[in-house]
Amino acid sequence: MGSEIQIAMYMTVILSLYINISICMYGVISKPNLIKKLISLTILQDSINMFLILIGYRLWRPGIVLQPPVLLDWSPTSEVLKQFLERAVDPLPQALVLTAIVIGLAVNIFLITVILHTYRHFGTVDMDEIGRLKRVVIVEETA
Amino acid sequence: MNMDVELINWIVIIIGQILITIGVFCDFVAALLMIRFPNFYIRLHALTIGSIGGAVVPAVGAALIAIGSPFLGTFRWFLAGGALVVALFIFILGGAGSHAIARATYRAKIVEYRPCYIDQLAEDIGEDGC
Amino acid sequence: MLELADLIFIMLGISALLSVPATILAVISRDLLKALIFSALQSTMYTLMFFLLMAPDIVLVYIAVSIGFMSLLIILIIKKVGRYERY
Amino acid sequence: MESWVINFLTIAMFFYIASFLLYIVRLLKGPTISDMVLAIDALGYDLAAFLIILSILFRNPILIPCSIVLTLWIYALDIYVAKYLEAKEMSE
Repeated sequence: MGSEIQIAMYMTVILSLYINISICMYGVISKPNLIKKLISLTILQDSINMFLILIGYRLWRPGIVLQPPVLLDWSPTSEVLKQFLERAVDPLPQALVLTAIVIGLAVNIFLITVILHTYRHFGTVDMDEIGRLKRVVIVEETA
Repeated sequence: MNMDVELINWIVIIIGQILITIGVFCDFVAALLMIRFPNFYIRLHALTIGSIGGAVVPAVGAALIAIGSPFLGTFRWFLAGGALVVALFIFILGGAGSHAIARATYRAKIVEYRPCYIDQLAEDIGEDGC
Repeated sequence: MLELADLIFIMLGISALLSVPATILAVISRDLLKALIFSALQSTMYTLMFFLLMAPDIVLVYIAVSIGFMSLLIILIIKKVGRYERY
Repeated sequence: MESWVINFLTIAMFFYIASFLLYIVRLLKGPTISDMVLAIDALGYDLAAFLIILSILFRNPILIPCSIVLTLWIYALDIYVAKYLEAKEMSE
């Protein structure tokens, strides 16, 4: 186990990530502008990715230098491999988050295209305005 | 023979540490000046101190330290080369970026150009300077 | 006496704490361009955190996606739509 | 030699963190867009130099390409914002 200050800082990181997620959920739900919703959604996605990375990290122990999961020798012996297993962090969440970031980029580009078409149709990106315009159109059609 | 290599390593490390000390000093001064300066066009000077003095010089110093320390292993040459590439990129791109943002700010008239003693660009365009 | 491990955890905590006001200002501010710059600050802080958490491959992708492409796309759509929020 | 270098770089890290905090004060205060972009420029370039020092402390050369990519994309952000500011007021 790490010392007191390491555990306190670890809890600080987790707490501030929770605060970030709650603020971004407020922004997604409560702000009427579509671009502001998009920015909030991006930050929310990044915070959740950070949680996944934080799961795969190991606390420091004295005398061990942590390394990213890359073997630096060209022809590793069994001793080097054993030392590597003691030092490396978990590579599975990193592969997961790498895929999630790229798919998130594709989803964001799709959302931007949808926002652009909404703006060309209605002339505004405000959700309240769009709802009012829709209501006006429905009333005109039924009357 | 071994003694000479040791001596050369120490000399390179001391030079690198002097460069990093200069860089840290420039960085701290630039951060203070970025707060203290009153105007956007004067703050460009602080950005130049912060990018050239605070990033290029410590990168070169870190490259020298990486060359002179054999406890890093064989890959220290890769580390030194990467540090020099970063120094070259910041040396080129820092000036270009600050020039672009200053030109855009002047053309868009976001910040008032004051105190104004001489404005040769406006005279060249045809407006009245100051 | 502070060791290197303690120092790294302190840097992790400081950068996580600095990302909170950046997020608050990015959600609250009326000017969308200012919101974009605050989101870039949050991305820079997360970059430092990913680096300290020993994930260089994610740093290589995350900088390009979050500072590069998202800034470009949001600036393009701000240019079409308009810079200020309604209220 | 090893402990001398490590101690020196550890002391240099404190000053870097202090100047990062001062830059962030300017970024949160900045009255116009240009000041904020200026502050985030300086922050990004100094972070690139800081990552090199950290990769010497971690004894790992695989972390170096991060700082190259960071430098290039901070410059790209700069150019985007400058182009937006100029094109909106001049032509369009």
